[in-house]
Amino acid sequence: MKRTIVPEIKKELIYKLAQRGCREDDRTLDEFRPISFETDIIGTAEGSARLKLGKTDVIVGVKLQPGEPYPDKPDQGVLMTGCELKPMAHPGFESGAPSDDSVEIARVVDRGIRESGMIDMQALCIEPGKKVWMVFLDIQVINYDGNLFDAATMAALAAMNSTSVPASRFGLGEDFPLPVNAWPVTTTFVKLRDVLLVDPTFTEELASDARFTVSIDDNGHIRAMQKGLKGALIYDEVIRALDIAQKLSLELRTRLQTGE
Amino acid sequence: MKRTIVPEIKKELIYKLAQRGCREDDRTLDEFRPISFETDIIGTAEGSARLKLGKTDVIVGVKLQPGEPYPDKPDQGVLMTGCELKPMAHPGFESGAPSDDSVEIARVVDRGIRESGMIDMQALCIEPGKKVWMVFLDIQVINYDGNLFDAATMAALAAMNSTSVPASRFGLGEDFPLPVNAWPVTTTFVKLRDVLLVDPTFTEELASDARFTVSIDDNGHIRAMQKGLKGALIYDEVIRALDIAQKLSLELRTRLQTGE
Amino acid sequence: MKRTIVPEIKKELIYKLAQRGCREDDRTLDEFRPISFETDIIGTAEGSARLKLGKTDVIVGVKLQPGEPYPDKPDQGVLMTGCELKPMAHPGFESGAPSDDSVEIARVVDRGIRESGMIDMQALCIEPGKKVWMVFLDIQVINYDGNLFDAATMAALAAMNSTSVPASRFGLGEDFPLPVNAWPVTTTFVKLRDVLLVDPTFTEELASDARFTVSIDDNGHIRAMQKGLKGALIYDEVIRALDIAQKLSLELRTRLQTGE
Amino acid sequence: MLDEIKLLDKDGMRLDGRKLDQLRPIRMEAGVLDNADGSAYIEWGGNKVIAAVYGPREAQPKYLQDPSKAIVQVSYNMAAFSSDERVRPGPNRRATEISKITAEALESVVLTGNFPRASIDVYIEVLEADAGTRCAGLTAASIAIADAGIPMKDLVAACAVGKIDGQLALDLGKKEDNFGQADMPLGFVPGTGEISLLQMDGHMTIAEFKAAMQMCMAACKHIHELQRDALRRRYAVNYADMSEPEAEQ
Amino acid sequence: MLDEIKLLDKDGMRLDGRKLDQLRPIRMEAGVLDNADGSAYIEWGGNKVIAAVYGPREAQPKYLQDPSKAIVQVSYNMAAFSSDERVRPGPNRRATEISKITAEALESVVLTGNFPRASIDVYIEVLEADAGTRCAGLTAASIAIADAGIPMKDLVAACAVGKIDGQLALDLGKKEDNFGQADMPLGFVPGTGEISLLQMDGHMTIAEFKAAMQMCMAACKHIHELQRDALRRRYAVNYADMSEPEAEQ
Amino acid sequence: MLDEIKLLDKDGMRLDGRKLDQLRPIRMEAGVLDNADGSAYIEWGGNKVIAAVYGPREAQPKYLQDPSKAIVQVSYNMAAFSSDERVRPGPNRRATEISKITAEALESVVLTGNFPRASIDVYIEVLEADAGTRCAGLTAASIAIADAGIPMKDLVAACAVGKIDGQLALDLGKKEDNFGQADMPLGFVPGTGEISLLQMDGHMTIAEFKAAMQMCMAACKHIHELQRDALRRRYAVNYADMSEPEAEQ
Repeated sequence: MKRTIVPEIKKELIYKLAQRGCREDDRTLDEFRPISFETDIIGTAEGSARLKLGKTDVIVGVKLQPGEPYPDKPDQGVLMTGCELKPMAHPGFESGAPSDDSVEIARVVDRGIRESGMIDMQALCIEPGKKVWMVFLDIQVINYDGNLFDAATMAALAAMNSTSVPASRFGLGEDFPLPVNAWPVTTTFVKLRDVLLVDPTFTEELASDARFTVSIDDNGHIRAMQKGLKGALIYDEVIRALDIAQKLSLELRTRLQTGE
Repeated sequence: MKRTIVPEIKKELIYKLAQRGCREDDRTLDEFRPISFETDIIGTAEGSARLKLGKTDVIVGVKLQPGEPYPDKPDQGVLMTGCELKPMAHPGFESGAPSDDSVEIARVVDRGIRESGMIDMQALCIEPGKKVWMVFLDIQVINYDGNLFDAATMAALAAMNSTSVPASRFGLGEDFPLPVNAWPVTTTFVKLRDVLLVDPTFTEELASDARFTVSIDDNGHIRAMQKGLKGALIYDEVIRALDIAQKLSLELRTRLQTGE
Repeated sequence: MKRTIVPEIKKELIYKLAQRGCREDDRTLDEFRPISFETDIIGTAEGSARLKLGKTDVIVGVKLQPGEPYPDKPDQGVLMTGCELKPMAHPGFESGAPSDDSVEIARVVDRGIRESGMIDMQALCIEPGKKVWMVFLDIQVINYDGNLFDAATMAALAAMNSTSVPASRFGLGEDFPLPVNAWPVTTTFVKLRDVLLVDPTFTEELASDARFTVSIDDNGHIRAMQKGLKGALIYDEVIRALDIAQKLSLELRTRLQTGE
Repeated sequence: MLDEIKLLDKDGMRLDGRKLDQLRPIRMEAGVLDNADGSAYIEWGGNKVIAAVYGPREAQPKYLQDPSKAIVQVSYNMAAFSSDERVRPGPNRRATEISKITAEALESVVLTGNFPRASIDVYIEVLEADAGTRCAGLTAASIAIADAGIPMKDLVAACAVGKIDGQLALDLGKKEDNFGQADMPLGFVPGTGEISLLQMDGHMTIAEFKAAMQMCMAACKHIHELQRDALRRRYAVNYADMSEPEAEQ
Repeated sequence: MLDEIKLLDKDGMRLDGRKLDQLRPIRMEAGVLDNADGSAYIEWGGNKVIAAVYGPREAQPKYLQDPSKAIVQVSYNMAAFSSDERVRPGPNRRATEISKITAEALESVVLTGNFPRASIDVYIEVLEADAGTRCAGLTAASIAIADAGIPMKDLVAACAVGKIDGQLALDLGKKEDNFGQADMPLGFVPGTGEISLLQMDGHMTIAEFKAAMQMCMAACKHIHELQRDALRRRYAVNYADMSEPEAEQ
Repeated sequence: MLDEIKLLDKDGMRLDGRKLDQLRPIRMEAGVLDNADGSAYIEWGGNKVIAAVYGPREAQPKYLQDPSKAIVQVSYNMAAFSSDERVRPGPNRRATEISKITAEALESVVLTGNFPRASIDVYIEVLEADAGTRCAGLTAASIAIADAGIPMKDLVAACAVGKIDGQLALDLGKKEDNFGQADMPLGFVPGTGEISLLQMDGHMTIAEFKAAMQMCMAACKHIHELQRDALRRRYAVNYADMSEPEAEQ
């Protein structure tokens, strides 16, 4: 996105607050913003969800169609994850080809889903080596206020869980629910000097030195990680973050599964 | 195209003339510029025409080759219309990907032809669902002095009417003329404040508020319409334009059909 | 590449030297810079070479895979030559789509190989009209100091000659060496006013008016030529260049074939 | 266009039970996005469309700037999942044309002279498509511009009229669009009587055209009411938000 | 290149009845477009090529400007319908190379030093292709630059010579090009004896090359005459245009 | 990821005979290119990677300039012939992500504040790929930046640790990467204890993660030694180059 300048004084303020365990929106350092979501909102999609994380607002749609498997995985469905950060969502987003930010988000969301075995990809094989279900997961950000990694992942989970494989439309038997085996939830931290915050807002992201995202599965195990931004982390910070993420992921997963 | 500035005084002059029913080139408001055209000018094309409308100079070539039909129209040929506004034709045209102007022209010409049933698309079916004739209609503007909608449509009609389907080259029987059923002629108006002009020159286009194109078929019925530019029309103006277009289209069609 | 300015005084110096038969690096006008090369340097390629011509440093890799022949040459393999002038190799090279310089180099190298019958293309036919070997020759310039035409051609020859057709990997019988029939060596000249130099450095290229490349085969015959740059040659200069190229090509070919 | 599918039953009712001059259900909401200067969401039959407006802001790159007025730039896009067949991301010719005519339609009502060198950037995202997205998009964009506080002569209201089984019919659905004999999207400005968008394809006599226009202009007046309602609700809500705390003091 | 097809009959005549050193019919016309600063049209055997020139005008974008002279930019393009197989619009590697060498050939004759920071933009559109389009394009472009009134040392004339059935032959046709043993396009400046474009592929001995060059330079001199005729006719017509009204006064 | 292929033998040795905590052979060389301001070449198992650095130089285009510090731009690219399947030239999503995280990892050690408005441009070319190219690329880029004389807090050393047949294993090879249960590339700065790159995919418990980090940080310390050796050799060679002529005087 376009370079956005945060005045030093603002950064200093956010840091000073964080040092005292506080944030501009009165959250604690380990607290997510309010989450709300709806599924089955797009009639033309096989699965869909709109999820709000504070003011960050994301729509995910899932489309399926038969296609060819990868040669090295002849008996598995194919997952394709796309993310578009359109200028609608933020004045800093630009038109045109996907930015490297959007590529990173799509790939991190994709890895979280893929590596956790969330979807039973073998159940999406139609005819080994010839025909499998292609799952197109498209992330559309309509309002951006930070932490797209977690918002997009949660929206993707909700959408996948609401997805029906449109077998009958393609003369391939009866429709069936997309086989969801696991719920890999990500938790994203930013680091401001020596302080870690979860679920950063846009302003907190701009004030931060480093970003760290971890995907935790139903068993509390790590499924994917991604460090970002121009600063570094130290080992103890990563361990602390994993600890917090383990706790928060339990809560987030329950909210997604129960829809509350 | 690049922003071209017309001095206000020039606009005022054109408007003042038009108010009195006059134009810079001594035409009446409802009069087309001289039209001349030649067909079969490109040996490598299955059909072709070069048409001059005043100083606007357009070449249209038609190529045919077998291809796959659209799934929802398994027994019909496919028409693909392209338009390139190359820098050769006007200093305001730029190199690179087709501009939105050229896209609009291609699509309006295409709609006029398609919606009028000009070409018997079912006669271009070779094997239902598998193989049909693909008709590539390419519009090449070599000199631009306004009113490409009408010039390109007329050139396209002339080229289509001269087209021979190259069946023998593809081992598909004998060549036959492209089955032309109808002659949908467009008439384009521009509006300067409260005055309507047909067949605008480039300068008249720049001085105008709105543009209106209507495609009229052999029965005097409407087949396609397109309003353009940043101004608006009122209902009475549209009705008046349709009236004029009905008359002019008769004349234009005859000239195209008789080649005079 | 980006416009690079050579001060007039530098050009003058190079020309004055050349007039006296001298060059900045103490070569004669008809002398190549030191050449060294290694083959089989890339394990993932079917053939490869790295060649240094003075400070110009080029890597060529050859990949083969089965594919469809061209319709007009149903019983011949297909050669595809690519060249990338990446910013790694010179501060004047830019990122993005291949420049017209890199296109010209790829096409001249390709023509030299293709037109000399260097590769027995019919021996690369697997099943006439259906399946042939596609030969991808990719030229990667890692340091640029002039005369890429000759450096890339020599690296390509060395790489081709070290190439093994990976038939067994595709279940098409045993691997066999790429059938190399001929060694078309190019010699490139630049012209500074009235003087011709072979194997120009980058600075000599910038100081020159015209460039001339000729590909000479094992019999001393011409297989391809390319004049470049904004100046012109006269007939006598071309004849003189051909004469020199005939002699030099013998020497270059021997060095490539013997690896010394 | 094929006529073989019956689009009207013997009582002249349409596939979805509508009468010929009846609109599909429409729901509009203004001010649905936080970052955009103005925004609107519309559900119209099976269409779901969101519009966002940024501006007036400095037009970028500079060569786009018009020293005498603002430019209006529209980007109409179908989301990948908005259609039965997945839509490949990126521009295509249809979207390019719709963006162009929508920008022109909006430019005819926005008081662009107030903002020299500026750009008013409109983003229309079709989340779900069911025939008539360009009208839904223009209608929503109009609300979004008003929501951004950008002065306009009036709102543009848009609606299509078409021909099915030989009869004029308002606001065609997807099947009606595919199998009907004509479709004519109209952008209408009730306050001034101006036509700011007009396209047609298919077949209409002049008499049919006149009748179609009357039917469609009447519908646009109704849609215009819905647009104003959406803006009133938006305004009322804000007003309530602001006033309640005061009441507590 | 295959030799199986006989390209010469027993009397040494070519498929189209030409002798070995005979050109195809050529027709040139200067000043064929209204907007361009200069233009030319050429029919050469089955080739139909149009060339337009704009400039000298300010080079854009600015980083292209050379403070000491004008740059020449050429865009060579084959129209979609110019070939038996439809040509996909957009640049390709062949067109990129031809544009580059054509620009270089023209730059060697244009007095670019007269126009610092300017660009001379040449557009070559191949309407119908039948072997030899780059020579036809360069020949036409040369006329178009002269038609634009841009000072040149001399016109570049271009022609190819090739080898068919082992014999040198001037100005190859499409079949001769496909099945011959060599093709060598030459851009020649008769006034200065300069070679401004030279390419070759195939097989030639040095002796053959020398003979080929003689044959081709002679042909270029003839083409140069045709170019000058075209410009003379253009000038004469204008003169007539201008003088007639005067005569009427 | 499939577990069916045995990646460890009964003695716990790996396919290529390595122990679980053993690196593949690594060879590094600094200063391998003439034009680049700094460069490095690395062979690491079957990986062959070259890195070049230009800069600090003025960032272009200007809107990229940061008035307070230099930006680091990385272009990671796989050569067409670097893989069993030919790699199509041009950017792809994987390369885009690797370029981004590599730039971020380098920016954490480069003293960018010294060079406002500048760009440090890093080009990483994978000539042959065999799992672990991003670590090899980051390691080489680090040397190349030092070779360019650009001040850094310390070199970044990078290495991956993974899980095969349920066991943690250092520096996965291609088969291990394809059939293992996790892969975790780490960019580590031994001098400060900082983690400048960290990714993971697969499956690890927290306990495994801790052990993996210890194993990988230790390996990075070793790699860091190799980097310093490469720079020392480069420096020594230059020193010899410079001193010999002097000795002759």
